[in-house]
Amino acid sequence: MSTTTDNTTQELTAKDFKTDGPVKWCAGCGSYSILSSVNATLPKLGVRKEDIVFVSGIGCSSRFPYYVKTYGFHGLHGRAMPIASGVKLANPELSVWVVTGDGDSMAIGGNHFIHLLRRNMDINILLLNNKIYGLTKGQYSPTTPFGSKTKTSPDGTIEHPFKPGELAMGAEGTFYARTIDTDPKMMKEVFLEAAKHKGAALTEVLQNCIIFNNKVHQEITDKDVKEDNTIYLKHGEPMIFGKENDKGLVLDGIKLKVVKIGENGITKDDILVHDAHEPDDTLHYMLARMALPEFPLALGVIRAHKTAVYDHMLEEQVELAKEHSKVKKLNDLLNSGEIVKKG
Amino acid sequence: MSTTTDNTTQELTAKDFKTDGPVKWCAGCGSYSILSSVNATLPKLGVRKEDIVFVSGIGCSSRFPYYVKTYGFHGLHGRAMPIASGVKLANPELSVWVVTGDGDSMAIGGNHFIHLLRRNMDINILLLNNKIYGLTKGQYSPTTPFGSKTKTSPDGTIEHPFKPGELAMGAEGTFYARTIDTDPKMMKEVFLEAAKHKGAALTEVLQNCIIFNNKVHQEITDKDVKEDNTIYLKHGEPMIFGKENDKGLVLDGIKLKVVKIGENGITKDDILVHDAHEPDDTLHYMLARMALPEFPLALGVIRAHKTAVYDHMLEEQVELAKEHSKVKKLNDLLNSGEIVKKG
Amino acid sequence: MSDKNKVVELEDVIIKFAGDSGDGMQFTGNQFSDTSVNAGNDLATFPDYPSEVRAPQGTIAGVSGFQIHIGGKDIHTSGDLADVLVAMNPAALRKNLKWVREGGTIIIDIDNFDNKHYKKAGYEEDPLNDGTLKGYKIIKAPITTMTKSSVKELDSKVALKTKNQFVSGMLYFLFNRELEQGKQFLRQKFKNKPKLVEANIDVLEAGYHYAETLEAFETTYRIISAEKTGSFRNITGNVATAWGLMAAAEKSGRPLFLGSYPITPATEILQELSSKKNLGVKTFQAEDEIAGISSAIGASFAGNFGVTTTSGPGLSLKSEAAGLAVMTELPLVIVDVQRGGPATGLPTKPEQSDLLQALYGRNGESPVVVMSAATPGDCFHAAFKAGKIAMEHMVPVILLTDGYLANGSELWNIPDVDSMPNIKPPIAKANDEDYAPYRRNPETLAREWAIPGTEGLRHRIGGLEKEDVSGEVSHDALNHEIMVKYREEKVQRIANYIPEQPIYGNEDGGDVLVVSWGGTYGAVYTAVSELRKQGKDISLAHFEYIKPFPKNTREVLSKFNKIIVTEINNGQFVNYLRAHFPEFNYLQYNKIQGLPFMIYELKDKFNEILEEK
Amino acid sequence: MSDKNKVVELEDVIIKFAGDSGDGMQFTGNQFSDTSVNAGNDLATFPDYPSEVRAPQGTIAGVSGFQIHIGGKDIHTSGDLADVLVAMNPAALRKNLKWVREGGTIIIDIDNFDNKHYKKAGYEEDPLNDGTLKGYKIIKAPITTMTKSSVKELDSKVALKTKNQFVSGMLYFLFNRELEQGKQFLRQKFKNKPKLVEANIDVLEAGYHYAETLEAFETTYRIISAEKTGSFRNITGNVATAWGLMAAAEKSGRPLFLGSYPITPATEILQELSSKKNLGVKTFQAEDEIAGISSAIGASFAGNFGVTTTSGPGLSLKSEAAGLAVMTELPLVIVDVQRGGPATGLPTKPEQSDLLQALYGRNGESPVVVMSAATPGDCFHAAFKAGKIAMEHMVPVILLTDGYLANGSELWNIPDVDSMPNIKPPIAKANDEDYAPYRRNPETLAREWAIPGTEGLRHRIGGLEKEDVSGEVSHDALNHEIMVKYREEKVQRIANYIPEQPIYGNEDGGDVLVVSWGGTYGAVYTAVSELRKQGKDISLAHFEYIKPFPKNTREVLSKFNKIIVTEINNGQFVNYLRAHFPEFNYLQYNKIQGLPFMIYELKDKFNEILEEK
Ligand SMILES: Cc1ncc(C[n+]2csc(CCOP(=O)(O)OP(=O)(O)O)c2C)c(N)n1
Ligand SMILES: Cc1ncc(C[n+]2csc(CCOP(=O)(O)OP(=O)(O)O)c2C)c(N)n1
Ligand code: SF4
Ligand code: SF4
Ligand SMILES: [Mg+2]
Ligand SMILES: [Mg+2]
Repeated sequence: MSTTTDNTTQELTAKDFKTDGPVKWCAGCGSYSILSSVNATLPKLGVRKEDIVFVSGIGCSSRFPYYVKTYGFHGLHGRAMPIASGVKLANPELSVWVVTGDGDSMAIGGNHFIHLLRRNMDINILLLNNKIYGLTKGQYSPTTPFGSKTKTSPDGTIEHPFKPGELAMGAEGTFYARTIDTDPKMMKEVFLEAAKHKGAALTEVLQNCIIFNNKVHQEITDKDVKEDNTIYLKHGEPMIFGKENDKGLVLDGIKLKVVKIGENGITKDDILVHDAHEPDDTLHYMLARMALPEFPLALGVIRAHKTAVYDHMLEEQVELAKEHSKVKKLNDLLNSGEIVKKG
Repeated sequence: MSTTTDNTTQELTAKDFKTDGPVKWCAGCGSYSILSSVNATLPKLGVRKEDIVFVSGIGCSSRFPYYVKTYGFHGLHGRAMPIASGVKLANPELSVWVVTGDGDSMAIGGNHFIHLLRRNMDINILLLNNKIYGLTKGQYSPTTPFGSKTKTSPDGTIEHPFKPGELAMGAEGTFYARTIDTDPKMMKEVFLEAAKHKGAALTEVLQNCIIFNNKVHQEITDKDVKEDNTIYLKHGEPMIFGKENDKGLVLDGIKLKVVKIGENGITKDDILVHDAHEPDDTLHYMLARMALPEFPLALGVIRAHKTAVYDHMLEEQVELAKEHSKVKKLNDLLNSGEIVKKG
Repeated sequence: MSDKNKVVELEDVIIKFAGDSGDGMQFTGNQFSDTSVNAGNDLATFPDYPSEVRAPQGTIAGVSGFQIHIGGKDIHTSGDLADVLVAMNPAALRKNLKWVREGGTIIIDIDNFDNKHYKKAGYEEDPLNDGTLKGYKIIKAPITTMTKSSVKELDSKVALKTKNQFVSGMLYFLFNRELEQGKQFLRQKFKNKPKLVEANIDVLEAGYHYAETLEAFETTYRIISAEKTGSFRNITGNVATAWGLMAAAEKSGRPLFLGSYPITPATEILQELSSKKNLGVKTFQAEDEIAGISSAIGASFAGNFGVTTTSGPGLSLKSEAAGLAVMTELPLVIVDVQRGGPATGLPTKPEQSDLLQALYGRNGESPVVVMSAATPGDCFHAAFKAGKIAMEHMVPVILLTDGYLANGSELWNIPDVDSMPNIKPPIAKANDEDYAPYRRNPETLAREWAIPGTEGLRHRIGGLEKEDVSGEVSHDALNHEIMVKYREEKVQRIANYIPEQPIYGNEDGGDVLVVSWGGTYGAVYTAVSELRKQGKDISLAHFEYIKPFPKNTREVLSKFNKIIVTEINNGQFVNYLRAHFPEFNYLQYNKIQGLPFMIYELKDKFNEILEEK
Repeated sequence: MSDKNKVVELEDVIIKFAGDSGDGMQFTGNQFSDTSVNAGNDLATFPDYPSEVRAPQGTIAGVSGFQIHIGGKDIHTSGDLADVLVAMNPAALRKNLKWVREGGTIIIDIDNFDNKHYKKAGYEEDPLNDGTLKGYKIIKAPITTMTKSSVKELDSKVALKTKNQFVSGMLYFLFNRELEQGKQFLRQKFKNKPKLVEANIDVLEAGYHYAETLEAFETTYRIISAEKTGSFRNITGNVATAWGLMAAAEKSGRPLFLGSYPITPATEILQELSSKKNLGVKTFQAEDEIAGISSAIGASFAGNFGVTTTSGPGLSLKSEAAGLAVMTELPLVIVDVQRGGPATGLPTKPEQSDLLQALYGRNGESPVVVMSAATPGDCFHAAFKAGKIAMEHMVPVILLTDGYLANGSELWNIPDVDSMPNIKPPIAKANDEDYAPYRRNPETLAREWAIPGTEGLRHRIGGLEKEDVSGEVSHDALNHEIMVKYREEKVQRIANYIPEQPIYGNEDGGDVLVVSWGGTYGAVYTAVSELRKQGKDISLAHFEYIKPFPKNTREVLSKFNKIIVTEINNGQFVNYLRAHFPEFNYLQYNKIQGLPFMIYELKDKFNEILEEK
């Protein structure tokens, strides 16, 4: 993200980003807690509040910009990413955030999604994944679990769902994190990491749609199973999880395996240590694809790889061209090359 | 692909699929040899010639349907895949082929591309990857190597290119093969494998555009380096390559490594054996991403995983619904539920 | 039923249910509709809900409404002003009061009329005491309290969800309905939840008995039943559209394929058809609108009846591919359920503002057939006709409905599919040696449909200009001109196959001709017919076919002194008429408020014109 | 220069170079153009190449052509019929013969005139001997042989690539050009390839000397130079468009951002601007057209001058997002370089058939400004004006050019950017406490441009209907009507800021008024002016502004007895005129052949109308 700092902004708080009007999500919608976590993160960016822009598409999740007191653009269904790209390229000093849904980003907006990631523009994407079309009242989305009965799949879906992290890596994505609406602490940590990443940062937030897809994430949010069913990955730390903190991930050939520390001679030192910065994304790809029941679901920053950023490179090319060219104004161009003067 | 067989078709030859009119690619274009390899493959499908449909978008590569004597549809730029999906779902007995370019499939058509793959419709996609927009005369495409100077990137591109195989796997693709226009034998083998695969079969054909991107593939086509720079993967065979057939691939942790047989005690048995059918795609993903100079480029069928096919499932749902419903005609529906008769 | 009460017979009545999104007003509305149908009434309904899935409770934005117009005579709209308003909270009252007729009855849940709720609704004063409600008959029922006390055994959240049945009970009494029918509806809806059925029935009965003992209800009403004969059902426009498309499939022998992407207010067509696999319907929920139409074109190429459904923004996205269907001359029906624009606009509000886009929104000279549906039930017939034209003339057809038709319902005379006309697409014959992809039927100019899988007809089509007859790609200059004219002429010739434009009223002409099209029919027809009953010289030409025009259009227009074109937009059809029949003078009446016409507005306007000299 | 020859002075001459795609005819055409500019001629050119990148050698489909019209007087088109045709093979001859004037000179490469080539070209007989060429002056030059023998040292493939220079040499002699200029051109083009320069110069000289010794060329010509004064350059429409956009950026102080996806014939604008980073231009080659326009809208929101460029199919795809620009009231220029439609159509051929799409191709009531450019050089001014309107009125503008303008070139009087008008966008001021996103300038109705990064102006915009002034999302009925009318009225008021519609000819009116728009200007103007010279009562109103109309449009139309509207389409502008000025009677002349008008066709038609009583 943009690093513009401004001393006068150091005292910003979440309140500075709260809008006055009513928030129009259903009571109990998972989006509320995501909103507060975002509002709590923004003051920590060290960015002037007028330098922040939220862009969205259409969907319940895409109403987000109305509830964050920054510059905001509620775009068209699926088109948040190219709109945001235009904003960022026009003014790379801005901190640009996209908020999108699973339908907005991966159904109609799928193409823009993969292209933004591969271009590695310095934009933060918050993908609120409720695995359903919320705003249009309950049709299946590209992330709806196989076989689900929804309003448009009365006999069960016959589509293999996308996994956002897997797709992101297939599209050369440099940053991928996953978190969940029920864990504000983790959300704040992850959002801040995403904001700090230079390049396209995709954060998938598992979000509950209480009306049309209630409890789709319950296997990982229910208190009693949560700790056994998820692993919060942190760069540099061993991949340990579980209620008793006694389970870990190891490699078995090129497959991951869950082991129990203390059993079969396994010690803490045998457990894989998470390296989010590794350029080769093979392990990140494996981690992002882990699924219940065999594996815990990976949360936290799974990949954060630094590489060339589109908007930085464009600025450099422009600067270089300006520096090296004798053509400084349009008049110079118009009067260069094959010209004839008469009269 | 559809398995309709018809005894009367057993004597089909490539000639049956040759159109009469002129083929309008530039002299020396890599597409010619791809066309003849396709025409040589079609008679081997065991499918009636009128049951084959070629669908394309727009681009040099997308002129393909004009040159194959089957049913054909030259669609819109980027839209071959949804058109083909409609054809296949309307009549799953047809053998449906999509021919597309790197721009057609991954620029404007990127969204349809990833969705067709994840849905796993039984369609064969031939992606002619010349890493450039040919028809519009030489702008960079999503697969153009980073830094390339083209008509729209006079200062070099600043985009990280897609790798079609990597993207396909990120999109839950079940079949991915790569081959090259200079190797008709391999093309024919690979096209036949693709045709046999039940589900979406993506075959990337590296194709030379002699006019706008000549020699972009030369590192792997030049006679003297070809064998050292590529590896032809075959299911069940060890991953050995090189002029002397003495190099191989092994795993080093979760990274691939090139080794020399006979050196450091390495024997043939140490070399990885290719398993294209393995459901877990981690190794396929790694193989698809191998790049020069460290690794040879992987050719052949890299992944061929059997799983539920969209069009089969749809047919099943329809059959089941027909069987179990008492509503057999529209009149039954119109007169079911809350009806009042008057008069 | 208590017989101490007076029972008054009514010609028709308009009831509006309004409450929070969670108050179940849509449910109650549907229950009352069903019961009314069974009671033999004619009816029309219209739901009106917020564009947020659930807007904040107690606020104006969160009010969900359902209007129902029931009667004995022909009912053509869901009605202008309500005779009875049910307002579950102050916001519901505040939002709807202007739509209640003077002297109307307003039933409120008095439990929610307190300062907290007033504030949320934006009332500064107590509306019950500040004169706001002067001239209305107010019935203050403690709906929440009574509901809770009738189902004490339930937890209070669940209990509150049955409040709507208290309202139902009251209305069943007020309109002398059989309570058993309401119970039956509940048994049906909560088939597998006997506990819910029981609780709801308890509350329904409680409401009924409360009303029975209430003094305010000393008069009750009976709505006379309709005189129509035949089989009837209550149907919404979207369901009728879905079924009409299925009818076209069945009568043509071509399986129905729908490629679509959900969008308000068109989504229900996709939903309805996705549950009709038993009748061989295939639906494909595509990744976007472009894939939706493209898959439908592919399916048509492969011999299915290809259809795509959408609303305005989706029609924009389909523009390019619609042009491909024009060029490839394949059958295709595009249903556009119009909503307020531009851009995302007013997603849940009806409007007629996609007409020009339907006519012209494609690159190049790109003619398509444009039609419209008049009422919810007419959507069935319009969709059938669209399919018939598309398949028999090998042409894309855009069918315009709108959010008002789509979600509204009416009592619909069930047609007999067997006696509907057959559809005979020009399917090319196997091994026809003379087959050429762009050979045309000399009458219709339709090319033949040569379906993959057919022996001896292998050919290639696409979006590049085609050579006449052979269908080869052609850049020839004169050929292009010929083909452009063929495509236009093919559409124009469809005028030979559709009925002449009817005039309701003075067929031989007269003073004022009202011109309308699409979903305004009910209101415009009612307004004109009421004025005619008053002896006014006014007639109506309601256009179902927009491109091509019915053959006698010029003649129809020429017969009247004044022409007034009424539309829910800024004047699109009127400009289209001006371009094609510039010799006439057109007046126009437009409303661009995301709302249907009120009958009284139209009558006022028409009277004004009738009086002008 | 041999002085035994007679030198004749010519007012103007039309030369057409035609050969295989690989024969370098575009190169030779450009070389001759450049030299002509330097020689002080006025000129206009038009290339005409196949839609395949390289169609099969020797076939009609593979012929690539380049027409150049050079003269002393004002040259307005690339000309009707050629005075000189260079035909490198029989296909080039066959395709172009009908475009050569009677008595014209045809230079052929006799080496390619054999049976093999005849067959490929589709000639059944030898055209040199069957009378086909009667009435023309044929020069049979052994171009291939002579070329090969002049560069014996080269391998024959490379040698053949220099054939075009043999042609150039011949023409340099025929038109008394200085050979040095041709050499200079070669040195420039092959800057880093001295060997190529040398070989090409050898062949150029060989051609020149061959012509010198050729008896057929006993007469040579000198084209008189133009009388214009100022600085001039040869410019194509696409380059002029790119530069005009840059001018708008420079004069507004807003950096230019182009979001675009390549498409014929618009791609060169993107290509040109992608090399202008030195002037601060940012280009973004998007993944598709939708991303192109969306990024431009985003860039405009962020304070850049956002532009997107495309052709017809791409404009279709941009429809939905264009509506978003209407709703968000941001500046945006959409350049549509029109080509033959519908669908993929005739991708390399010009047509004017996107007009109705530009006007109406969006959902809802969605008004935009629509303008057109008249000549290649005028593209600069039109693009500048489009940018000025977009930024000063906060509105999307669609600028229509076409393939003929885009690829054609003309001698262009270089403007002085410093003396062009400034552009003053209504940029909102930091910390303006009264700022409201939809507060409007009372004169223009433009809202203010509040640019992210500005202190005190944080706000949110989007595609849902907006409340007047505040810009909050609003579903209010009356507000919607107000906003729909504001958006339309804002566009209409632009008529106060553009010039009145000029009449070329009888400003006070007369018999016939020709009406045209866009890229037909050159031909229509020339035809009208030639008829006027003959004393005919005919005038021209060529429309640059289409929506809104110039204020005096009705008045202009009312002054003439007859109005004839000429267009390269099936009658789009004429129907638009009928809808808005239905009181007039319009004749129309349309050509839909993917070709520009010929001056003689127009004159024939106009004469017909002049004679009708
Ligand atoms: C062009 C277009 N097509 C379709 C729609 C209808 N639509 C609005 S939101 C949506 C899906 C929303 O799903 P998602 O992105 O997952 O968001 P959620 O509501 O679940 O947060 C759809 C189909 C639209 N507004 N515009
Ligand atoms: C809607 C639309 N946008 C743009 C184009 C222009 N266009 C045609 S083909 C093409 C790119 C072709 O590239 P690729 O798919 O790689 O095919 P190739 O010619 O290289 O085989 C483009 C941009 C078009 N025809 N239609
Ligand atoms: S419908 Fe679902 S996602 Fe949308 S606001 Fe309600 S709970 Fe949230
Ligand atoms: S431009 Fe390139 S890809 Fe296209 S036909 Fe020519 S060589 Fe082949
Ligand atoms: Mg969702
Ligand atoms: Mg390509």
